[in-house]
Amino acid sequence: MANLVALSPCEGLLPQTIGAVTIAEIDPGPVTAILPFKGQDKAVGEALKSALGLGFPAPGRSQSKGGARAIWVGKGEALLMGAACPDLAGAACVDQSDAWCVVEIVGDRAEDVLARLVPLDLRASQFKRGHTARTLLGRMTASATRSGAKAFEIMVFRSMAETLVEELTRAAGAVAARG
Amino acid sequence: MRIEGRGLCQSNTSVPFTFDGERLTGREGDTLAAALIANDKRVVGRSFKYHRPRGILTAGSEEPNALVTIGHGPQQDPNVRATVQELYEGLEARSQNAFPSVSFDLMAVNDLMSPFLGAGFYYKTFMWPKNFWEKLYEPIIRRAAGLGALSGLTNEDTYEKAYAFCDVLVIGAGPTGLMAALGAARAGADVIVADEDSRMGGRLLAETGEVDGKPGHAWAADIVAELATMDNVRLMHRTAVTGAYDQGTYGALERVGQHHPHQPGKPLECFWRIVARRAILCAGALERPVAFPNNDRPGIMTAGAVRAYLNRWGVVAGRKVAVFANNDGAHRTALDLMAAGVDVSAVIDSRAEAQALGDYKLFTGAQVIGTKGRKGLESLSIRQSDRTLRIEAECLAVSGGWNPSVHLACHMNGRPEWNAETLSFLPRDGMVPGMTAAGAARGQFSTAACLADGARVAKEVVIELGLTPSDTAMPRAEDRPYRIEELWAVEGRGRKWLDFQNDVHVKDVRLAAQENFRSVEHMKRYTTQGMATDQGKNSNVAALAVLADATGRGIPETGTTTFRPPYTPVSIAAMGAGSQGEGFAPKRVTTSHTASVDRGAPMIEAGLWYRPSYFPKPDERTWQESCNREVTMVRNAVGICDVSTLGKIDIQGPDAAAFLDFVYTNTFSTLKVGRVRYGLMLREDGHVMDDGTTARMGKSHFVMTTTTAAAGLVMRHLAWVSQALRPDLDVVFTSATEQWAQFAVAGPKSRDLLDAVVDGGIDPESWPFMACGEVDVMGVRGRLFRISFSGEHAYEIAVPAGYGAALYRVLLAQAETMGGGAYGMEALNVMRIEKGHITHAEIHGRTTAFDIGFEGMVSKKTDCVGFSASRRPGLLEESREQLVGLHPVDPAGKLTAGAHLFEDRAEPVRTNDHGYVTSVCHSPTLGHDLALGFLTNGRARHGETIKMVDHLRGVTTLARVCDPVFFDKEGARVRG
Amino acid sequence: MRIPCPICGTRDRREFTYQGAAELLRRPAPDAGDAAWDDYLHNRDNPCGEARDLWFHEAGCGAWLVVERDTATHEVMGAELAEKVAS
Amino acid sequence: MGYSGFRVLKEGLFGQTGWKPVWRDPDPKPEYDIVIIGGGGHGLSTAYYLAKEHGLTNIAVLEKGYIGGGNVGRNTTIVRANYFLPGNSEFYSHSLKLWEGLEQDLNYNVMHSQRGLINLFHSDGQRDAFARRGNAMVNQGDDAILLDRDGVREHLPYLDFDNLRFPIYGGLYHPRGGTARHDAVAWGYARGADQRGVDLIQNCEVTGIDIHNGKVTGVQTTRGAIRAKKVGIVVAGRSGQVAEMAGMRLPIESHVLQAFVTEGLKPIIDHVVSFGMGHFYISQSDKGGLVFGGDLDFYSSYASRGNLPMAEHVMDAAMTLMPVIGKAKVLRSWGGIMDMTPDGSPIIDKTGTEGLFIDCGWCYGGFKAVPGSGFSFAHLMATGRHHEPAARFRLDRFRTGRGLMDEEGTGSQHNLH
Repeated sequence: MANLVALSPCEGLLPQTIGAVTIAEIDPGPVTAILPFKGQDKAVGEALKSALGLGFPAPGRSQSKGGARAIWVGKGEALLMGAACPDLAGAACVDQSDAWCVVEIVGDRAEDVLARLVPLDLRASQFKRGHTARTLLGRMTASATRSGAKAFEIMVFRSMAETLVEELTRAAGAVAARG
Repeated sequence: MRIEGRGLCQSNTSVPFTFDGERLTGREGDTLAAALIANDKRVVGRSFKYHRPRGILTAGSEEPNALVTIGHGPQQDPNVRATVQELYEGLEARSQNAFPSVSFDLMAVNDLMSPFLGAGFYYKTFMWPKNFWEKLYEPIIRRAAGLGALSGLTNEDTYEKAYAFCDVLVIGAGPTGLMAALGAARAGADVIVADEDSRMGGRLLAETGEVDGKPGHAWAADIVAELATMDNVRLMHRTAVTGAYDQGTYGALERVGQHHPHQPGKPLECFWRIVARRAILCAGALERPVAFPNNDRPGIMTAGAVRAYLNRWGVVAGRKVAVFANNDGAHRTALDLMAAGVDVSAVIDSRAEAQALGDYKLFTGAQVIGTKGRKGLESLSIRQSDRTLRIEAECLAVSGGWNPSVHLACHMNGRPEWNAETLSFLPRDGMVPGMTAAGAARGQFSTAACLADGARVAKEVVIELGLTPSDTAMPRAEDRPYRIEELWAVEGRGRKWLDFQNDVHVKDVRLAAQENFRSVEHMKRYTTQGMATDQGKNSNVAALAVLADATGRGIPETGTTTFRPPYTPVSIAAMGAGSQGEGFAPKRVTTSHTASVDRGAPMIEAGLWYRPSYFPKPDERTWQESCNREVTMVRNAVGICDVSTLGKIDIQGPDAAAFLDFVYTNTFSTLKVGRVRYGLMLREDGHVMDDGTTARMGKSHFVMTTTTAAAGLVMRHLAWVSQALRPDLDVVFTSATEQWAQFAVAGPKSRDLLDAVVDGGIDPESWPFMACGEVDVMGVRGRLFRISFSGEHAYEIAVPAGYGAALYRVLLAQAETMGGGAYGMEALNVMRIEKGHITHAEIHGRTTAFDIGFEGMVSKKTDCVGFSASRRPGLLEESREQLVGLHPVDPAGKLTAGAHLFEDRAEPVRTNDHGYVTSVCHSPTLGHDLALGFLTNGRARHGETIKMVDHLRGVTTLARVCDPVFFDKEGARVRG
Repeated sequence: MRIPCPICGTRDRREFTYQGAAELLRRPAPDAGDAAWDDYLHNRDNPCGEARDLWFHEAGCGAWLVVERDTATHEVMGAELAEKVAS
Repeated sequence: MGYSGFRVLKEGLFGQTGWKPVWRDPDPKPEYDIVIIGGGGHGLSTAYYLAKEHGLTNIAVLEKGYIGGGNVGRNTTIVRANYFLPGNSEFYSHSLKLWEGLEQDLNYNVMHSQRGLINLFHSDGQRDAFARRGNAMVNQGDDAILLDRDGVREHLPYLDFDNLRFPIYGGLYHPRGGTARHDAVAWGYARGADQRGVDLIQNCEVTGIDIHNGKVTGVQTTRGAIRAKKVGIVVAGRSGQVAEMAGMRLPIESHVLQAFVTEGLKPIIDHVVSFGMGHFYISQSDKGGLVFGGDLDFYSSYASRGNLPMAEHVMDAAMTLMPVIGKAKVLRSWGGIMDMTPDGSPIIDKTGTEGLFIDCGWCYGGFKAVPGSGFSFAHLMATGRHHEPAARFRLDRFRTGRGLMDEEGTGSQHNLH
């Protein structure tokens, strides 16, 4: 019997370029939620470090090493992306590879576009490369990470991929229409 | 009338526009008001109550009279201030609240009736006959009331909302604001300058005085240019800060696309939420009129507006102009007009000691006591000591002094303070935390004082922000003292308007006082003073002064009214931008969505999710036919249903089992690995919160399922329990809802179907009822749960969501080869009712475990969330309404959800009410309607015949009370 | 209103869900009696002025907070993790 | 002085000089039979009905600010009787009947306008819940009509039927629902009470409640001590503070509810429309302003001003339901302080102190209750017995769990509404 074929959350919706921004879907590779048990934060961080060269990220921060990234996503929880999760005895490790819709928004007006949707100061002086936040995007809970001087990575739950694309394109369209 | 050579914009570009259908031309840079004045249009609106002809009073957003409708069709925009609307080519403006036209308005008959229509007259009449209010009086009043009209068409324009952040928000870019912005910006602060005008400069654009040796407007332009080059400064033109909210949050409305012809896709407006560490209120001041007889004629304007129209736009509203004032500043109007060659017929100053500043005819100690000219001022009568004179004038520039724009400072309930020197209310410190007023907004009325105050406050603010202030040289400017004497209402007969739009006179305020509406709030509410679109900006202080006089109190004792957001009106479309149509809430779709839509399934909302209602076949005409077929299909073969919307929470940790024991009424620590158990969750108030199954995947690993509706609520609840009630437990959890695409495979052939799909097949011994575990599905690691909501032998199979669409198609294809197929929410609902399974129709927030017959799951506990409250006597009484099944005595009888239950012979009234029906279906399996409902003491009444009455749908049916499980009570099928 | 989340920093009120007085942290024993439970579940000081109440950073880090706040002025004095207060 | 069209004409001819004060401004006497704390809608109507129905006139209403300055003067003016749980159902039904004769009773035009109220529903489940509600209304003797989508379209053609995120399935139509002029209700009751001899005392804040041997004896005020045989607390928005003076701790949290009004517009919305999915309700005042509101701001507060996120949410709901009003401009927003009880239903009861009574917990539904609450509270204070339609509004229902009235089904615990 044939194997099942996977679809990405934004299949057929992206990429799009609107005015001075481009919105594209990113394949995050394997994604694992890591939630250390009581008193295990340090041990889990060390285990991650020795396996992948990156630690358990502090609140509001992300780390990357090679293709692997660790993004803080909440109290006591980080997502390991782009690498298989090593054996971590001190943490719950939950596969979330298919749970998130991940897009990158890049361009001169990327900050302006997100300023229409995110109630958070994302200006480069306040929200630097590697900074990440759990916040709202429109009416969705989201994760926002600065991935470059003019680039942000946005994640929402998979089922809302279409709404995410609608929100971003509408905001980008309004920004572009101002000229 | 246009004055050649005057005005800041000297471009000769003429701009064609229409007013009430008449083709006119204005000049680039004009507001609609300026262009109307240039075209000698005097009557531009009608007042609200008496439909008096009205002209233009002001040159700003506070305008009460010159409200017009712009555009037509879906773009029609009512109640636009002509004083704010910028002119553009093709602008289409219409007057409003007049029939048949603004110059001849039949409703002006109200003006003749005005002796009878005093303040509050309507409270005293229109009471007889009793039913005539809705039928006769109110419709007439409603038609007469209102200003402009909405188009009645759905909005087609784009609006947007946005956030901005800064260290310092400077509100208003007049001399004060520009100096404040410069000071803050040069010190390195992130600055936002928001100004409601299209051009920054404030009064500097309207006055002729010099700053630093150059015209004030030129100095302003230089500063704006410097600010524009700074990276840490953001200039927001056409942006009115509308509200001050907590912790330095401000609302602001930007006019983005209203000053040029319509550009599709470009927002008309943007509503900003600006978060500022500090704000400097440099909103300036508003000039106030004086109440004198017939002071509402077209051509009577505030003196500052006359200067603004002359100096900024090069227009004057009459060939002869008079000035009436109680302060020095207004005299400048005469000087500016004379310099422009306009005939100034007189300056009337109420102060006996007033001095002329130039060569004009000055009447000191004089007052205007009457005006003539119904559709435009022709002349005025003035009284000086005991003589009365008539003075020719087509325009009267009036100044009763200036009111600092303290509105934003009052948005947090702070009250401003009366200042006897400036005869105005000034903001107090700290009314809005983090906001400091400067310049005219705190009663500094000379240009030099404003400049200095802006610089001073900026310095204070940057020091507080930990920055080093830069030295900024103080520009030179006029520094005349502000000399004023009280003059609110001229003595004598005649109607003296205070609130122009709402037609509130001095006499109305006095009547309010006479009738003992002495509190300023009572006066306002009784007379409607201050409730018009200017929210009292032009009338509050004078009305307060009149009330103070009428009640024998001083102004400070009389009080102030409260200013509330917004400062200027904000369109609903701007503040609700992005929500029109489907934008109101996110859409959540499952991985089978496209396949369901392809099969013609109507998708219905389930919370934020969309789920298929039923899957129609070509020959089926009603949903009921499709539903019946789907039920029969599942009961006889196999059906597939996407259940991914149910919440899935992955719970792990050494104390995971203890945690579940605490959040559920029943026990999970005894559950074996590889098994699933139904659980009931209570709120702490002892009522049912949610239910669902939880699977034990490992010793310290559980997967909890919630209902679709309660998934978010349960997640919040678990966080609450683990962080606040039981921080001692070592447990972590995260939502896994979105990771998995999960499908119910239900029916006698479900095992056969899965046998073909699951790698290695389904071994019946390993997969008894309520088993769970990992499986490989066509090469993909997934999960299998042997659980059933339909009462059939059934499974739920889950794969990572990326594979969901593919698996759904595989399952359907396989099912179709076995006489099965897809089923939707309708069939799912029928089957769960047949089995007596509850949903949120039954656990609707008011039911207890006792009510639904699950009391045994609670009573054995020693503690869990909701345990103690559920023991309250009132929640355990037999007289409570208890879950029962109902079926019609006559199999053809119809049951309806929402109907109420009565004893057979009882009259269907409240006092006889015994319960109600929650869920109803037609059961194709049993061949008649079924219902679940709640009946007083219902469990003891199985077998009883009761009457179901649905008044709304006109249905009365006799039904028999029974156990809620209608089908396969023993559960043979589910275990089979 | 803006709430200083100890984990995320100061955030807009719209990221939070409110849950009432912090006395909910003092859950009585199951056998504490109906008066204690009635008080816990229903009766409130409901202060006009300084209050301690519970907020959930739902669209943020997922932490339950105890926020010190003034109900008359909306001044926010501080916030701490409910977990710390409770344990 | 009686009000009539004739009188209005006569005064018009004579320059309005004959109008007398609508109420007196008496100084407080040292002693009254009954002191009502709170000169809002409920307090004034209580005093009115004590005088009218029970012949008790040695009464003072003590108001710390001005008459009608609380929630009766800052609401969205909706009057309805569309509750369904026993207790609420009969109470609001009785209150609506009082509304229906109020102008004639008070000789004051409160502009009660029964223009009809339509609650929209957006799913089969909501339809069933509204059917249950509507049937309960008819059981009670009130009016309710279940409209399908086309029925709603007939009444409210301007709604967005095509693109709405939560499509309209139908509505529950309550023809006798409507609005009234809020201030006039306070003034009408105040005038009626004053004419019957009740002393309305403004700018008189109660600072203490005197209790001796478990019995109330009077109150302390900013205008001196006043003795009283009975005291009624009717101070929505301050109930907790005043009850504390009597040593009580109430099942109440105070929350802000915002409301909004737009600039005047020609008639477009003829009914009261309620959009449950978005917590939004709207009507158009006789002056032409769209008057609308939404949900609580959702945190305890006494600041009587609203926050921006909820204001935006209300506008969001307006734009999804009726984008036809997008270009209406909001002129003013304001906030009232709501006494929120755990189950969302009110309290009219005796207290543990003899002679001390309390009427509170009206949540966000107090305006329409003004006549009924005053009537029932007056009955309780005058006779010592609960008035039948309000007999279930007991304080002890939370402790016993008997007769909880959680209309919204969100829980009988705070902050779930």
